[in-house]
Amino acid sequence: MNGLTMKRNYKEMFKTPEMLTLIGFFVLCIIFSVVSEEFLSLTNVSNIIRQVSINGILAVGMTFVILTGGIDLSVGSVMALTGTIMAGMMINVGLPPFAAVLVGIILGAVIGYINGAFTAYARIPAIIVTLAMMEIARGAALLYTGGYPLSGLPASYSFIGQGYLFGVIPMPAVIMIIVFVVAYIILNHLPLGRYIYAIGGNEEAVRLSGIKVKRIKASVYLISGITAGIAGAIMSSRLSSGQPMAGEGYELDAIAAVVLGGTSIAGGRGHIFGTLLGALLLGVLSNGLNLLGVSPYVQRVLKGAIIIGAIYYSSIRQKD
Amino acid sequence: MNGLTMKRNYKEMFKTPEMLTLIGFFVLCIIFSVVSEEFLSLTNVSNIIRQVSINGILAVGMTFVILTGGIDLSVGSVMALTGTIMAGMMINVGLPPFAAVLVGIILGAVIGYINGAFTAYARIPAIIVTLAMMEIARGAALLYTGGYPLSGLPASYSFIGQGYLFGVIPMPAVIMIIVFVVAYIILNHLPLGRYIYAIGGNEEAVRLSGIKVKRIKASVYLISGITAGIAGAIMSSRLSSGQPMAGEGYELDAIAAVVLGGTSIAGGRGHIFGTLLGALLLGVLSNGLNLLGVSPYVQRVLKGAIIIGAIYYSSIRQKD
Amino acid sequence: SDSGASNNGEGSEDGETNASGKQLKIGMSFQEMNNPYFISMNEAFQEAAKSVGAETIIADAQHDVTKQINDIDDMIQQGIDILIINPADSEGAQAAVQAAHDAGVIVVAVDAQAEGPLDSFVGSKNYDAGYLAGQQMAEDLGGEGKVAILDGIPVVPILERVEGFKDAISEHPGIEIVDIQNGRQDRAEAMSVTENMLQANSDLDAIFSVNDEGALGSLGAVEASGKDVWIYSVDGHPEAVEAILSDGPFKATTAQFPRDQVRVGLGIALAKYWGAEIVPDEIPIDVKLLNKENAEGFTW
Amino acid sequence: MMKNITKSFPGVTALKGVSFNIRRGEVHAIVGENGAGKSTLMKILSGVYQPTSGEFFLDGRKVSFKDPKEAQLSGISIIHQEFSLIPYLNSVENIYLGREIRKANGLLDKKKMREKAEETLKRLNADFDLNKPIAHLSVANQQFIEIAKAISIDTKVLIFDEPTASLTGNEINNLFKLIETLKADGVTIIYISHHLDEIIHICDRLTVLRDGEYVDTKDVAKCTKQEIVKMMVGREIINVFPERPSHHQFRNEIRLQVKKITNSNVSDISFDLKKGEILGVAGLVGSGRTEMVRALVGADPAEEKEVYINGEKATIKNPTDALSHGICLIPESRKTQGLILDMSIKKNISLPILNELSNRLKIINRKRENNIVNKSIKDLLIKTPSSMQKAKNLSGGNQQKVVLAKWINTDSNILIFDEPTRGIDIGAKEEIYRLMRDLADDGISIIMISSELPEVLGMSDRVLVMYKGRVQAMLDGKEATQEKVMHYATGGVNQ
Ligand SMILES: Nc1ncnc2c1ncn2[C@@H]1O[C@H](COP(=O)(O)OP(=O)(O)OP(=O)(O)O)[C@@H](O)[C@H]1O
Ligand SMILES: Nc1ncnc2c1ncn2[C@@H]1O[C@H](COP(=O)(O)OP(=O)(O)OP(=O)(O)O)[C@@H](O)[C@H]1O
Ligand SMILES: [Mg+2]
Ligand SMILES: [Mg+2]
Repeated sequence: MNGLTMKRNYKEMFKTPEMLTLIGFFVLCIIFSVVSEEFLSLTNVSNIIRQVSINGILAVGMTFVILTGGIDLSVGSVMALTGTIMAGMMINVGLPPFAAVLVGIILGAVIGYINGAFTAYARIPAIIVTLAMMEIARGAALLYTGGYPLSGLPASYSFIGQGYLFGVIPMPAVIMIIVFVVAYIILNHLPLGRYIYAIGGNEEAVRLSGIKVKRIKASVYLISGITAGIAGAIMSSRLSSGQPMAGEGYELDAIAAVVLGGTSIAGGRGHIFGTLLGALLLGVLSNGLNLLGVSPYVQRVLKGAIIIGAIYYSSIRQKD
Repeated sequence: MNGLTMKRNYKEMFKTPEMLTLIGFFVLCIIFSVVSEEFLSLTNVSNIIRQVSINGILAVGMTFVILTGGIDLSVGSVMALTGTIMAGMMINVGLPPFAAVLVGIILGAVIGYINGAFTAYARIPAIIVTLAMMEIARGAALLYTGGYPLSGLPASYSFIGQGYLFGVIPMPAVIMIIVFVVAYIILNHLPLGRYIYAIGGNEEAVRLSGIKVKRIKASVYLISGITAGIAGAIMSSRLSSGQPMAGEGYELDAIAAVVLGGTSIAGGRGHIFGTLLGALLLGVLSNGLNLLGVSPYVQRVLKGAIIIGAIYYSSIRQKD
Repeated sequence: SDSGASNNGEGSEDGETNASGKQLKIGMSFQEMNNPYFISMNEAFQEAAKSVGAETIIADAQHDVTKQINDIDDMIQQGIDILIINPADSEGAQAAVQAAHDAGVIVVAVDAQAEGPLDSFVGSKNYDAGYLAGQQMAEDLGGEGKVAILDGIPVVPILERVEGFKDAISEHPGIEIVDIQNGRQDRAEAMSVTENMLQANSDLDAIFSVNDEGALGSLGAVEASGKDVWIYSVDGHPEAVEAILSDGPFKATTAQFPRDQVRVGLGIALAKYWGAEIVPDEIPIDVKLLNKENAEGFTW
Repeated sequence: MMKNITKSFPGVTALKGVSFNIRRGEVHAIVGENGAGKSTLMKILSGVYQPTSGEFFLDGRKVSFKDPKEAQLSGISIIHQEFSLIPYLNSVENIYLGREIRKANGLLDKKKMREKAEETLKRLNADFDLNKPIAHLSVANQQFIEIAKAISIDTKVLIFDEPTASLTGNEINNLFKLIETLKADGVTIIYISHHLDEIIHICDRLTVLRDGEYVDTKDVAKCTKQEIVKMMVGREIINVFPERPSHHQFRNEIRLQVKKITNSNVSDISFDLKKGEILGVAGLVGSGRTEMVRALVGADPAEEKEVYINGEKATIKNPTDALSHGICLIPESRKTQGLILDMSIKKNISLPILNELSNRLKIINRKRENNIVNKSIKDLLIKTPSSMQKAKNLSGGNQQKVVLAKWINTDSNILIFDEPTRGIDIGAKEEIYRLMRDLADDGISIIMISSELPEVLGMSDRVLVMYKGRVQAMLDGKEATQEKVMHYATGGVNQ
């Protein structure tokens, strides 16, 4: 009996959505490395990770939010706003990079908290609050910069987005990995993480357990604001400027990474490393299609079809 | 007792989300008509309704989808694709307008059904399926047109988007109202409508009631595809061309209209006329801000702030 | 239909080859590919590349400069020799230009300037484009009237056009700019925004749009309103030319020459590739005002 | 001690000035019909709701709780009637939700929590896989988690709101043993149940509520079951179970024949069902009764299944097919399977029959709908201010009645009831039993799954006993006894 249960668990593990994304990911990698010889080269792999990092970081915050059953559509705009503010702090105010980044991340946290407060305390649907915030943050970024990108960043600042650790690992990738590890600890080894999962599972029950549900719901948006701020730093450093129009549509990519990674859009279930996989899968997809020289229009069709096909294939496997 | 219940019900009706959007809507209208004398002029009112119509029609389909607890992110792209196909049918194939529109709407329905099939039968999260479809349809529209807008539509075609009924009511508004009335009848007087609400409330209970849940879930996406097709016809007629890039970001506007209209994003609760109100509110907002000559950047901030403020104000009223 | 999209080189045997004996590879990264302007640019690019037997790779940044950087990283990975970049943003593209340069790729920007170690830049005189349209408008209006600006996505070329236009208008104290709204260079958006502008300013005389897509949207709104409001713009879009010739509200547009920009750009890049040490840092391409008198027969 | 507690909800006053005392260390029962206000009162005591007016005292001190946590800190815990567990978390995570044990470095001490949870569950004699998300556990095991959650805190007052509604035999005995131990430890226990036998068995005193009003408090030892029932319902109920017809008018007409239903939970189930008979299905929790009927109606897949209706082979792949063959399943969990909580009672009841209520144009005939719904509300004595009330605002028992109404209106001739009286008061039970018997007398065939043996014995024409997913025995209703059924249900073979 016990042996049977064990076997089932093992088999079931193989059928978790993350696992399926993992399979999809490897299948894609194998295909691409067969048809394109550059694909598995060291520089290309480091390219992919670097390309994935911004979406990956945004997707971490999004995972927290989605686990509670919420959504954050403002991440792209908040990233742009924090990025331009960081640039402005360095260029116009003369703050050193470190301080400027801090200001930007704090701003991201504050905006996130505002999202959270309206969602959790005022009980306005997250989708409305963050859609409104998406417009507000975008407008603020445009107002702050007058529409022009802010350029003239100190040379040292480029390290965050363009530098390498030990000369090989791109800094954005390093930052992304740190963010994932911190998220992993929060979600799996701290009570906060438990509560986040629990709220997505049955909010009323969590409330009955005497946990301050509203505070936790607010906090996930705050976390998402922080990750948007971190992404803003990488973005502004990579682009050597504060771009008020950066990040349009990134919210959908981040959501795609989270859901591809197996997190239930209704909340309560999911895994942060699934999100990493989801982001990598999306990154490999566009990188591979680019390397194969597929036409941009066809790429869009293929990208959509491959995502849907991969998930469909996984879901069939899941059934049998 | 009975009198008391009546009174209470009456009071409660006043606190439904639709009602609150209605209040918000009137408050906005009053403010704008005080500060801008053009606001209430006949031509401006007809402008507003015309401007609202595309979003309103997309939001009708979105209401069906959201009521079942789903989401359709592909509406903007599908609108663009059907619009370009209609244009292509008239320009390259030489179909008469009526037939071309029919082809486009059928295409919309087919795409919607594909969304629905993957969501309902293959149980892939709607957000993933329709996000993928958003890319596929956009890519297809670009491929079909080669990136160029397709122009040279027959003059008679302009009636749908630019004409007037009885010389005063803009045709898009007429079409929108027809769509809303049909939707109202389906949702409130047909079993299908009940099932749609019920599925959003508790899918398992509906399934055990002997109702073909999957078929109904697929059908709401089909409906959303049809409304996207109708919107595509209006769009291509208004612009006298098939625009492959039309409708970017329209999915979010449609969702905003639905949720502002009081439909629960989790499904099961809402009202189609709430959606109409939501769309009108958004339309009045941008029209009014434009009339006041507010700077475009400030407009974005204000738009976000007003949406959030209106809903917040309503939700406070709802509590007391 | 002609997709105008990439094809992986025609592989002509006696084509241009690089040092290692491989075929010459040229990458071109577009800021967008949903506008006839860039599509004709791509056509000219493909033709020119084919005539030297080069393999081409193209990418569409969809207005997202981060995507553009990623696309270019991937091109470098594929071993391009020449990069023609049409930057989605001048500052933002810097990392890509730098990376390409570091990889020994010759980089030429077209249509919009890019920061970083460029080999050359070929672009329209955007300031002039706005200025010329403004001059024409002022002239048509007889130096008197109320006008509005239909702005677009805030990138340098667009901002320069607006600046040029404003400067031209400021030379005519009788003309007042009464409204600035953003049509996002999108036909549908521009149409709605124009409808509202016409409503807000019942005595409006003319509108300047930063590009023809926006202007064509405005045209629909103006025609529907039955008002006599004139439209001026920048680009030389085929539909705009048609509208100008039809003697409607669309009065003039300052034409750009996308095919020539890319031809000149590619030419400079090839010169560099063949060993030229001195090439011009910047080649401004003239723009040409098109009105009813001279628009006949114009095409990109 | 409670004084003048009143609680109003929109449209309903659930409690009207209730006052009584509970003594330290006693087991105090609260009884009353469905909707009498029992759960509401308990929710007030445990800080879930605030009273509209009135106050209460703990150990002589006036207390008021803003939220459940405050109540817990004062030593009052509750096991809710409707489970409050997190479906995707596992047992340990659920038990320690909100009271996680941490290591010195602030991280969760998963090992320690697991050990302590195992210890607690051992006290309950419960044994199952602690790593599974609780959504994958049976209802009974979920109940254990609820109890474990409450007793793992240091409590002075422990409230059980219908804890046995989803337990059977052994588990109930375990629970009673546990209550004895807790009582010995000086814990005060408030116990709500519709099973008067249980109350007589373990409670010291009982308080009766009726329609939100306090009726009386009595020593259990000093009153009979009849007296309690009378206090609750306001009238005498002599015999809950309707008379079984001694000679069966349809005796030999076989309506349904089931052969070899097999899937992952049940194997090789075959039986037949006659016209106008009530077939009781007994078995321990987890014996696969629910799984069998779900597979039968196509709610779950079956690897093998042959169904004959009136001798003709029927293909049933999903509940829709089942309904079209006149078979319907009234599911065991009203909240997750039976009701659309956000919809009105009316729309819930009419859901399966909307097509019949529509005209040729598919438009729903509102008048017919109202008539049918109002009739059901009257027939089943559903306590509600109007048919427009949302299902979620009804008391548990009344929700169950709405579920029954929904299915009875479908005019099916094979009705499968899965735990039809779970959480229903004795007065309403009587109605439901009579209703079932009337249906049977009209020629409708009924399968009734129940974990209450008296119910199975009192109602069934025949009894099917299940054990580990198989049919263990088929007994004649009149010959079946408690002993016999339990013998088979625990795996015994022919005596
Ligand atoms: N949230 C609520 N909103 C409106 N009415 C409610 C709400 N909760 C309970 N009620 C009403 O209050 C009354 C008492 O309900 P309660 O749940 O306390 O009954 P109960 O005695 O526990 O019944 P049961 O034995 O069926 O569980 C019922 O009429 C019920 O419909
Ligand atoms: N959601 C589930 N996932 C996995 N296994 C389940 C699930 N639900 C039930 N089971 C298993 O199926 C078997 C029978 O289930 P169940 O306990 O529902 O039977 P039952 O006889 O109907 O009892 P009852 O209805 O009284 O709980 C058990 O072994 C149980 O563990
Ligand atoms: Mg109760
Ligand atoms: Mg069961």
